[in-house]
Order: sequence, then structure tokens, then C-alpha cells
Amino acid sequence: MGVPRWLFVPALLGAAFVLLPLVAIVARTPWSRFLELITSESSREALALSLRTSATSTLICVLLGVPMAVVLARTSFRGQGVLRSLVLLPLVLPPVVGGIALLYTFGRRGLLGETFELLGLQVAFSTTAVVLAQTFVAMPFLVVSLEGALRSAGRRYEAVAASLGARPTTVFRRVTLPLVLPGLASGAVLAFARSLGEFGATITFAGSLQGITRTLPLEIYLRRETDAEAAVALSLVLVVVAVVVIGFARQGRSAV
Amino acid sequence: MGVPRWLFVPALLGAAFVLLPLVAIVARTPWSRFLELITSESSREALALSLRTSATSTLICVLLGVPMAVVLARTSFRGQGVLRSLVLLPLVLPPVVGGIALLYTFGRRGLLGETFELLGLQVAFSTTAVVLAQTFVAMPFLVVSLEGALRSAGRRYEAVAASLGARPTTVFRRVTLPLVLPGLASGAVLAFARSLGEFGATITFAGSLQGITRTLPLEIYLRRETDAEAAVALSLVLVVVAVVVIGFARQGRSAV
Amino acid sequence: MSLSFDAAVDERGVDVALDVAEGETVALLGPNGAGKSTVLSVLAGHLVPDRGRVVLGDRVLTSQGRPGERRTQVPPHDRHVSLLAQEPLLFPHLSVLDNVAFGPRSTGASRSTSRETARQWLEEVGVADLAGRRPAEISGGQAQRAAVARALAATPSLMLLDEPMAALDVDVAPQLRQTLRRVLADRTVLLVTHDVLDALLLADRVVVLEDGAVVEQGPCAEVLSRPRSTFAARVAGLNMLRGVWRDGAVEVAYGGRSMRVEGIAAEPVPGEGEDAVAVFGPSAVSVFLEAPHGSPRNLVEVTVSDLEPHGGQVRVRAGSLSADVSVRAVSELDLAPGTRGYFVVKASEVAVYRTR
Amino acid sequence: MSLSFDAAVDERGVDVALDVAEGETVALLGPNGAGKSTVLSVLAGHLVPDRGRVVLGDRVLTSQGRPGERRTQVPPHDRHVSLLAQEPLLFPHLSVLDNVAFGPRSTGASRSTSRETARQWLEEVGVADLAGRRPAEISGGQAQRAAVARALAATPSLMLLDEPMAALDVDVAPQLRQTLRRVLADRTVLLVTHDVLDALLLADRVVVLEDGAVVEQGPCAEVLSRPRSTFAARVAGLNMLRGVWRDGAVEVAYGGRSMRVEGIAAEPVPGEGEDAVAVFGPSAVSVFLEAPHGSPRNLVEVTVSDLEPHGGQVRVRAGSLSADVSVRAVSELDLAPGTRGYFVVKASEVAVYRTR
Amino acid sequence: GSGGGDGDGGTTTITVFAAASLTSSFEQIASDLEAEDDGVDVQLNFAGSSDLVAQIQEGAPADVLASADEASMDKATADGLVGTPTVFAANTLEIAVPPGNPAGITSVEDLGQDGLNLVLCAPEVPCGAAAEAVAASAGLDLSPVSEEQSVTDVLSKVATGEADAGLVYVTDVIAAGDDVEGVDIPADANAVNRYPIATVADSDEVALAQEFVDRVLARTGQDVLAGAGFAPAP
Ligand SMILES: Nc1ncnc2c1ncn2[C@@H]1O[C@H](COP(=O)(O)OP(=O)(O)OP(=O)(O)O)[C@@H](O)[C@H]1O
Ligand SMILES: Nc1ncnc2c1ncn2[C@@H]1O[C@H](COP(=O)(O)OP(=O)(O)OP(=O)(O)O)[C@@H](O)[C@H]1O
Ligand SMILES: [Mg+2]
Ligand SMILES: [Mg+2]
Repeated sequence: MGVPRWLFVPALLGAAFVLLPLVAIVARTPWSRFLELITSESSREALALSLRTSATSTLICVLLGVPMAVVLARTSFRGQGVLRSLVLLPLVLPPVVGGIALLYTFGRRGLLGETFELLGLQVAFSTTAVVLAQTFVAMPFLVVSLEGALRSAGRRYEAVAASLGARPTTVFRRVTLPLVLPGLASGAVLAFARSLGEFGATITFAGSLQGITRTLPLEIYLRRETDAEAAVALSLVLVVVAVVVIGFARQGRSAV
Repeated sequence: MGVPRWLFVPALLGAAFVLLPLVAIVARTPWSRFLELITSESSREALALSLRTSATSTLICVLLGVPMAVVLARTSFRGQGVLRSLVLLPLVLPPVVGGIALLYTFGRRGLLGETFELLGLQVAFSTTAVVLAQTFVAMPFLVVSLEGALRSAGRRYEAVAASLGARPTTVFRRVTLPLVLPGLASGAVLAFARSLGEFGATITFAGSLQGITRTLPLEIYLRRETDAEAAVALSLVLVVVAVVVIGFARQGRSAV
Repeated sequence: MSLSFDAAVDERGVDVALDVAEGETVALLGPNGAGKSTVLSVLAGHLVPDRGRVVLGDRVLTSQGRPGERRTQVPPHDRHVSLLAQEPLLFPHLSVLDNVAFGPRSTGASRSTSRETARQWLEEVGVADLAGRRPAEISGGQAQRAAVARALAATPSLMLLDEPMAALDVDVAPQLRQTLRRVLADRTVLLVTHDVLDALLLADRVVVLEDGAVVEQGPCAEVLSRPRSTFAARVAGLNMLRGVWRDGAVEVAYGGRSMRVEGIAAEPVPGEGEDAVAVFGPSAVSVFLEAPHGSPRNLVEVTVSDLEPHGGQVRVRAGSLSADVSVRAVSELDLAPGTRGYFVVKASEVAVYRTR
Repeated sequence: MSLSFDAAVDERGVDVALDVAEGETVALLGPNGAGKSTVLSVLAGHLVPDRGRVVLGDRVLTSQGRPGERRTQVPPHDRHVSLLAQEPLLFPHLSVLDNVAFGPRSTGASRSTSRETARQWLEEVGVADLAGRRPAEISGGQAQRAAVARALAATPSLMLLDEPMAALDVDVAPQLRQTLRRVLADRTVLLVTHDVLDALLLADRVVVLEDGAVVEQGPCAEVLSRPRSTFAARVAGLNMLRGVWRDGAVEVAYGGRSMRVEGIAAEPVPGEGEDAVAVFGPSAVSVFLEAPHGSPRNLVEVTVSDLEPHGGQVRVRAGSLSADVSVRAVSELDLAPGTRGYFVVKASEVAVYRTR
Repeated sequence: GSGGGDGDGGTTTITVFAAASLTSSFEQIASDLEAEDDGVDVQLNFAGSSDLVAQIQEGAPADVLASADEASMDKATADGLVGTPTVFAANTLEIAVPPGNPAGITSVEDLGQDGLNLVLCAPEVPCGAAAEAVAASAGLDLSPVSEEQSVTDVLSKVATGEADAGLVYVTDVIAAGDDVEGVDIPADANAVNRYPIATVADSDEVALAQEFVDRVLARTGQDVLAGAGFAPAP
């Protein structure tokens, strides 16, 4: 089928706009020191931590976000609109403010502070805090893209399934989910990417201690204080990791 | 149709997780000083600037992002997969690094520096720079959610339209676009939200000059230096603006 | 289980009441847009009526807008009602086999058992060789057959079939009709069709809908031999003229002019001035170019609109009326679309019924 | 413009060559999965064949995998070929009217003109009153009619219709058939149908597909009166026995045993040992319970599988054979599914053709 | 400078790049200057010191640079981006504790307690370097739960009670008002951090830029800085 020719002009422009800065980074990377930079212990630890936490938070996003999306897309109740916009908020909130909000909530003196104290678990300054921060900022991505997919998939097949005697859970497992799998996949990719790049909320809520809470972005920032080029080099690593992960996700997706 | 009951449990959990921090913020806001805070000249200027720039960058995202999404979803060429992941990168890049990348590209010593110098226009540290930064970080949102919508919409209707003699442009205008309008809407909302909350890339690439490049998030960051509560209060404004805008968008969308 | 249905959907101008006895198969006939699919979706629970009550066996499936009665709307999966919709709607992500196996599997059968069942049904509809394909990889008719198989594989208390024979080739249609005849025999079924043969062979009773209301119902043979509704007459391929009973004949307005149609009035004989219909088969109609002067007393001036082969003969259509004549007759009178002439029917061949 | 088509789609096991003359209407018949829709999508340019060449008038629309010839694949919108697919596929976001107006509008007509055209076509198919509705708000048959209107409103050089009469009620079907007959008369059309009447009334020629290949083609009347393919015989409602010509009769294996069927061999008379078919109409078949001893020489032992009303008579089916007998005969012999008996045909009623 | 509209209405504009911790003081000084000479318009750009330098390197339209540490300024001087810097203020560390001082911190030595949620700046940033110095002179080996990116981050941890104590600048404790309490560190055990200021080399408003610098160094400017808790340049 024909895509209008002229469409390629703005498309190329857009691609250029997004890609040029990446090229610029690559151009400025101090390749001579590159290896030494990215293999330094602190970098390796930071990368490992980033991958661990991002994976975890993506998982949580899926576990909590899929139900939210389904409820938003498949039920209707008063105040649903408001709820939907509220769920989007972590997107607008400057990450740092998000971090403060998390402190106000899970911190020692926060809303749930006492509760947690009693349970004897202290969240702040722990890897858990990092995961929480990432989940908080990444959740909306998953919810939004999945809800969109659910809506456009429509309910006709679910209706058929139900009339064949499948109870809601079966319908959900065998019809709804498989049909929106692509949407879920790209949602998860978005969430993972966002978690991987998360900085503001993490440093504010979780702090920054090597091996425990200092993810790659935090490491990058710190390096930057002393040596901007090193920072750039490290962010390249981040980029590469992302490309690989996204690539895989896409494959899985197209395999569906 | 039935949504499985048990699904509401994780859904509520998720909602609580996202909403509690917002509640916490509201609880901590110094309401006594609220009005005075948000009506101060600097705040108003910052808010106005934020809205102006975010609107502009969202527009640009649509103009360049829609074609990109269509090309990605409707054509196939070698290296498409790579391109797709690359377009996602601004998501992973810590915003500040994004800012550096933009400096490396549009800055005086950047890739396009000379070109721009000759054209006598200096991008960095101007309102244009703010828009560029926001566009850079917001673009992926639009592209991803729109491409998803395009794929799930499928091409059958486009095929019908073509066989009725409509040339690609007509098909695009009268069939493709209308069919994915919901996806486009939510994509635009995401992009706008992201632009509104953008901080890191802006401060690095555009600086923080009151009325010119100091958007609300930058203002918040600055306030935080001296008075955290004020910062929180301001971010509430951001939140409210976002809710309103998103609310409108949703209405427009459901009207479709 | 027996079904009692009475529901109204205002938005669609549909207000229908009908019953289906246990183990009975009822054919739902009616023109496009009459409300057949609407009735089915209300039954399946996909559409909530504005007013109405649906009872299957002793369970109230739907009760809406009935003062003094509490609203009920049993969810689709819990109704034991299966629906074969007008579109196949095969699950795109499942193989044809798993599509058919879906019903049994969902109602508790083991994976292997349900697959086994599925395979048998695919055999029945003659697409067993496509079991492994995705729905996107089979033809329209094959999809329709798979959908039928999927519907039959489920074992609901009430079965709804919306045009199950659509898109089937002349080769399978009779086979499938046999299959349906066998499996529907002892099930409670509501069957939508546009084909008189389906009604005659598969259904015990027919219900005729027009403009969202029931206009006629009864045993197939009866309704189709002595229809009281225009549509039923069409389906049965009979001619029907509506009018008023005035001293011993039906006064009909046809083609702008009024005329009297005589015939044998069936009990209960219509009263003076009551609405009545005159019904006669195409084979009872003879065609003349000039008005004949003979015993047959019913004569209608017509313009031939069209000729169709029909069995060994030719069906001559003129507006809503039709006559079956021999090929020789056609060539002798050299009938063609546009020819003006007369349809003549012996009074003894015309049945007259009262309609209220 | 005249069409010459020759293409193969390996994945679907389809390899078909056919021609359509300018202004000619060709009916494409064949069982489900024969490849009809595939041929149409190749023509419409939605499917690129593995090998083949499609020429419309003097334009090469498709040329694939032909050594020494350069690949060509004219995009759909540029082919002047319109396709009415098996599903209505009305644009969900446009009103019924705008759906129909889409074709004219896209090919340069002004908004108002195209709307006008659209309205006329909606009149033709009898859904003008739904012009303002969204596709989701109309019934299956209404959607089908709107889709037909949309296809007709476009004025392409070649028109492809995939089962245009599907899902239509007995009331509109004849009307629509008239309309099609009128508008298709001077267009170049390829028409897929499962209904012999459509073929007879709308088409000049029929092409019969089986398993992705052309098995027979020719003028409707001829193919349907003296079919050489099983499927054509089925469509025409004729009985066919395949066998080999041995001294003056067709030697047939039927129901496990071999027998000789005598008949009148049409020119070219089959040579000894050549494949041949014996064709005879159901009305030529008489049914007996014991083997009779009389002039009719062709006698087949059968088990009645099924009885159907047919015209005024009853069609007795036995496997692939069928006989038309009077209702009285049925009750006298008291025939029912399962009855064992004999089908008897006079040799003079049997036509024998050579098949290669 | 290139930052503003010379000639329009005769107003001349200079752009001052200053470390975020100078926000309130410099806003004060700038408005004073503008009040006196209404032909002058001062644009302030606040960010982290290293950010500011990076921006000037990339051609930001700056006329004055005031950094929170000498390291950043040295980078600028090395690249010949600025004139000779002058130290205009100093800042010393103080222990910040949540209101009520739950952990009962009274001296630097107390920071050694284990189980204490101590938060410091990372060694890479000026306040972190200073903190290391303090610890060294006290002969302590501190084990913080977090090494923050900036003073602000340390402060917010303490203010929210997340941390029991943190090392920040005196000015920050004052700015934070009653969100935190300060525990003084004796001068001999303390570390001093110097704030240099300089005019930017390719400023087109050298005169005005210099005037601003002078103003910061003059007693009016010094008073404002003192009010914010800055120590006078040694
Ligand atoms: N997308 C596909 N991929 C692979 N095989 C297909 C696909 N679509 C159809 N087929 C197969 O190709 C053959 C021809 O399909 P086609 O749709 O042309 O049949 P048809 O003649 O239109 O049948 P029907 O009368 O049921 O519409 C069938 O055997 C079908 O199973
Ligand atoms: N979603 C809808 N909203 C509003 N009106 C509708 C909707 N669907 C159908 N209708 C109208 O309701 C009436 C009944 O529709 P229904 O689908 O029941 O007809 P049907 O008997 O199934 O016709 P067909 O034989 O064409 O399938 C029609 O006039 C149709 O236009
Ligand atoms: Mg229907
Ligand atoms: Mg087909």
C-alpha cells in the first residue's frame, strides 16, 4: 500500500532531529579512555544496579499496571476521567518533586512512615527505594499505552469468548491479554527505558551510594562534576544497553 | 462484559501507589502562602513560558512524529528495527545528557554550530532552545504510542480506500488519520505532559533565564535551593495544569 | 430448557416477544434490519434491553425496567447461551483447532479432550485439514465453517445461530444442513436464516419479524403454505395481495387501480370490511397478452419486469407478483422485461385468509 | 477494457489463468477455498503473486517472476480496479452516505456531486433512509447493501465483486439482482458467487475453479447444462458420474461396485478408454424399491440420505445423486432417510461428454 | 551582552551566571543595581557551577560568572573563558540535623556513631571535598548512607527527617529556616570553601560586567552576602 511520498520529508527531518544529538555524543566521546572508563569498578557496579532495578520496576509496572489499564479501559465508574489523568501525573511532575513526594509518603516521617517503622523495614537509602522511584515514574507509560491498545482492540472477541462459556478470568487470560500483547510489549519497553534513565526521583528519594543506590544515571551525573567527557562516555553505555534491550523486546513482540 | 473481580486488587494497589505521593504533597503544601507563592511574578512568567513552549513542542512532535510513526508502521526497509530503537533513545538518555547532546549539536561549537552561526541565528540559551529540548525528550512518546495504534488498526480499510481509487494522500487524510485519532490524541497528551515536566535537558541546553528559558520546573528547582515547601507548592500548580489539559484532551478524544 | 423472551430495544425500534420450547428449533425469518440479530444479542447478554424479561428454564437471565421487579442481567458467560454471530469472529491469535476447542476448554474439559472434540467438529464441517492454520490464513467460507464448528462444539442450554449457512458453497451447504439437522434435533435453538430450505429442514416453528415486531409465527409448513405476512409469502415464493373483504372477494388496490380478487376463504371467514389477504402460487398463474374472456375470474394487468429460470420452467416476475410458465410459452408469447400483459388465476387456486 | 490474468500464489496453492473481454461479466464459481478471493486480491493489487502477469487494457498491472521481463506492481489506487470484498468493511468513522461517496470523491468529484451520486446508489440498494447512520449502527444485511452501493458508486475499468448478494433477504435479493444486471451490463466485471441464479442472470461466461485451478469455463448456459466438472454439475443441480468410455458406455465405479452407464454421447465422441462423464437431471431419475425389469437400462443401487422439498416436488438425495419425485410417490414408497432402493434413468436422458 | 536588547530604550543588559546557592543574594544585589541605574537590566542564570562553565564553553551569552568553588572557575580560566577571578565570599560547613535533633548530635565526633543515618555530599562535588577535610581533621572515618549530588539534596534528606545528620554550608542552614537545626563546627576543625567571581572574556558589556563584580565586592554586596550567612573573603 502506498505511503504518501511527501510524508518521508517530515519523517526524515524528525529522525534527523532525534539522531543528530546521538551522533554528536558519539563524536565527542573520548574513545581512547572509553574502555578504561566503562570498565571501572564504579561504572560496572552502577550498570549492574541499573539493570537489576529497572528490570524489577518494569516487572512491578506490569503486575500493577496491566490491571489498572484493564479497569480503566473495560469498566466505567464516576470519576474515572479524573483518575485516569491523575495516573498520568508522574509524567508531568519534575522527577525531583516526585522524589520529594515519595519521601513524604514512604519516608520515616511520611504518611506510611510509622507503618513501615513498625514493620521494621526502612525504605529510604535502600535499593528498594530505587525500585520504588523508578516504578513511580515508569508506571504511567505502561498504563497509557496498554489502555490505548485495549480500547482499539475492542470487546467483540471478548463477547464471543464469554458466549462460549468462558468466565472473565479465562477471557482475560486467553483472549484479552494475547490480543493486546504488542501493546503490552511496547508499554513495557517504554517503562523499562524510563526506569533505566531515571535520575531525579532516585537521588532525592533513595540517595546515592555506590553499589546500593547509585544507578548509572547517578554515576554519570557525579562523573560530570569532574569530567564531562567521562559522563558522555558512560551515557553511551546506557544508550547501547537500551538499544539492545529494546531490540530484544521488539523481536519478542514481532514474534507474537 | 465481566472484568475478573480479583483484577481490582492489584489495580487498586497500583492506583494507591501512584496517588498516595500526590496526596502527601497536597498534605505538605503551605496553603497559607500558596496564593502569594503561585501569583508571584516569577511563577507566573515561568508558568506562561512552560505552557507556551510545551504547546509548541507538542505541535512539532505531531508534525514530525506522525510521519515517523506512519513510516515505521507502514513501510519496511533494512535497518528499520535499529532506527525504531534509536528513535526511542531520548527516553533512556538522562535528560541532562540529552541537554549536553543538544549543546554538542546546536551549540556554538556543535555539529551544526557553524551553519547556524552563518545563518546568524543562535539557538542555545533562547526560548527556541527550550522548545528543542522539550521536543527532543517528548518525541518518542508520540511516535511509540501512534505506531502502536497504527499497527493494531491494520491496513484493511486503507486497502479498501485504495481500491476505490483514493491516492495515498487521500487515504492518509481520510482513512488512516481518523482511524488512529484516539492513539494520536493520547500520544500528544503524553508528549505535552513530558514537555511540561522537562527539566534536565532544558537547564543544560537552554539555561535558566527568567522569562526566556526559565520554565516552571526550572523555577521549582531554583526555589528548592532556598525553600523546599515553595517548590512543592509550585509543582502542585504544574500538576493542576496537567490535569486540566489532559482532561480536555480526553474529552476531545472521547468526542472522536 | 425452554425459553421465554420479551424485550424492547428502543434505539433500534425493536420490541419482540417469543417462546422456544425445550428441544425445539425455531427459525427467525425477516427482512434485513427487522431485528433478528438484535434479539439474538439481547439473548446472549451482549445488549441490555430498555424493557423486558428473558427466562431460560427457571433462570431469569434478564429483567429490565419492569416495575416491582428487581433488575437482573446475568453476564454472558453465565447464561449457558452460545451465539454464532453474523461475522465469524474467529480469535485471530488461536489456530482454527484451538478456536473450536475454546468452548469445551472454557467449560472444564481437559486440553486433550477439548482438542479431540474440536477435531471431530472440524471433520463434520469439512475443514479438518486446516486445523493448524491461523484464521487470517483461511478463506471466507472456511472461516464461516470453523465458526459453525466452534458454536456447535459448545454445549449450551440455548443455541443462537445467525445465518450459519452464509458464504458456504453449494457443495457443503447440503452436508452442513444434514449435520445441523442431526445435532440441532434435541437442542433448544434459535436460528436466523434467509433460506426457506433451512427453515423447512431445520426448524419446527418459524417466527417472522418485520420492522422490529413479530408479524407471524407457527409451524413451518403452515406458515409457508398459508402465509399471512408479505415477507413469509416472499420466502415461500407465493404471491400475496392484501386488501379488504367486501361481499365475497378481497378488494385490492394494485398498480394504482382497485380490483376484486375472488378465492376460497379459509376458516375463520373474514367479516365484511375486515382486512384479508389473497394467496396463490406462481404455478397457478397463467400469462396472457390480451385480457382473456374465460372462466378464471381473477385478472391483473402487469408489466413484465424480469424473467428467471426456475426448475425446468421460467419464472416471470411483474413487480411483486410472479408466474411460472414453460419455456415454450415464453418464446411463443415472446415475453421480455417490459412486455405488458395479464396474470390470470382461477378463483379455486386462490386462498383467502383473514388478517388482524 | 479487456483483462488478461495469469498468476500463481504458491502459499495458497493457487495458479489461475483467465481472460475477461471488454464489457463482459464473468462469474467465478468454485467451492470454498478454491482460490476465488485470492484471484480477486491479486487483481486488486493487494496481493503480489509469486509468478504471473496481469494486463488490463494496454496497461501491465502486475508482472512478477517472469524472466526477461521487468517486475511491475501498479499500486491499488492506480489500477482502476475496484473490489467489493467478502466482508463489507465500511469505514467505521464515516456515515453510510460518506462511505458510498468516498469513491466518487476520491476520483475528483465535488463533495456535493459525490454525495448526490451516493444518495442515488443508496436508493438503488434500498437503504437511503440509513444514509446518516454510522456503520456500527446498521444491520448485517444493511451493511452488505451499503458496501455494494459503495462498490458500484466507483467507476473503475474493472470491477470485482466477491459474493455481493451474501446476507441479503429474499425481498431485496431479486431487486438487487435486477440493479446489478442493469449496471453491470456494459462494465467489465469479475463476479464471485455461490448462486447459480446470479451466474445465469448476471454473467456472460462462467469460470469454475477447484483447488486453485481452472477446471472448466464457457458460456453460462452451456457450462450449466452440460457441465464437465463435478462442482459445475452440483451448481447446476445435475447428477454426474465420472468414468471411462468402454464399448458404448461409461464404466463407473459407484458405491464400491462398478457399473455401466449408457447414454447419448455428444460430439466429440469419446474414444475407447478415454475419460468421460455421464450427466442427467434429477427429474429424469425415477425411484424404485426393487430393481425393475424394463426398458431403462441405467440403474443405480442407493440408500436415501435425505429428502428436501423442491419446487412442487420432493428432491430425494442419495449420496452425490438426487432424484425429483412427486410428493405422492414419496408417501406411496414411503421414502425416508435410510431407505434402500434404486435410481433408474432412461439412456435417452443421459448425456455423455468426453473430458480430458 | 548578546543576552539582551542593547539600545532599546537605552537599557543595557548583562547576564550573570551564578551558582544556585547564590540565588537569593544575587537577586538582591541585582535588583539594587537596577533600582539605582534604570538604564541597566541584569539577567540572572542560576545552575550548578559545573553546568555554568559547560554552558559558557558552549557559547552561552554570559557577562559575569560567579561559581561556588574554585575548581570550576579554574576550568573556565584554563580555557581562557574569563578574566582573573576574585574570591568574593567564603562558606564554612555546619552540621544540619532535623528539628529537635532526634539523634542528639552535638559535635563532629558524634557523626562517627554507627547506626546513624549520616548524609554527605559526594567527594566529587565541593561540599563533599570540604566534608572529607572536616572528617580528616577530626580523625574520623565517616560512613554515610548516601553521598549526595548537591547540598540541596543533603539538606532535603535532613529536613524530611530521613537522615539524622548531614554536613552542609552555613548559608544553607540559614536559608532552610526552621526546617533544620544547625550544629556549629569549631573554626579550627572546619573547612572553608571559596566563591570566586570573574567577568567573561568575550562579554560585549565589559564595563557594566565589571561594575557588577565591583558591586559584589563592595560593602553593599558584602552585607547582602553576610545576611545570607556567607563569611567574608579571607
Ligand atoms: N492469508 C492466507 N495465507 C495462506 N493461505 C490462505 C490465506 N488466505 C486463504 N488461504 C488459502 O488459500 C486458498 C484459497 O483461499 P480463497 O480465499 O481464495 O478461497 P475462496 O475461493 O475465496 O473461498 P471462499 O468461497 O470460502 O471465499 C484456501 O485454501 C485458503 O485456505
Ligand atoms: N448499534 C446499533 N445502533 C442503532 N441501531 C442499530 C444498531 N444495530 C442495528 N441497528 C438497527 O436496528 C435494526 C435491527 O437491526 P438487526 O441487526 O437486528 O437487523 P437484522 O434482522 O439482524 O438484519 P440482517 O438480516 O441485515 O442481519 C436495524 O434497523 C438497524 O438499522
Ligand atoms: Mg443480522
Ligand atoms: Mg472468498
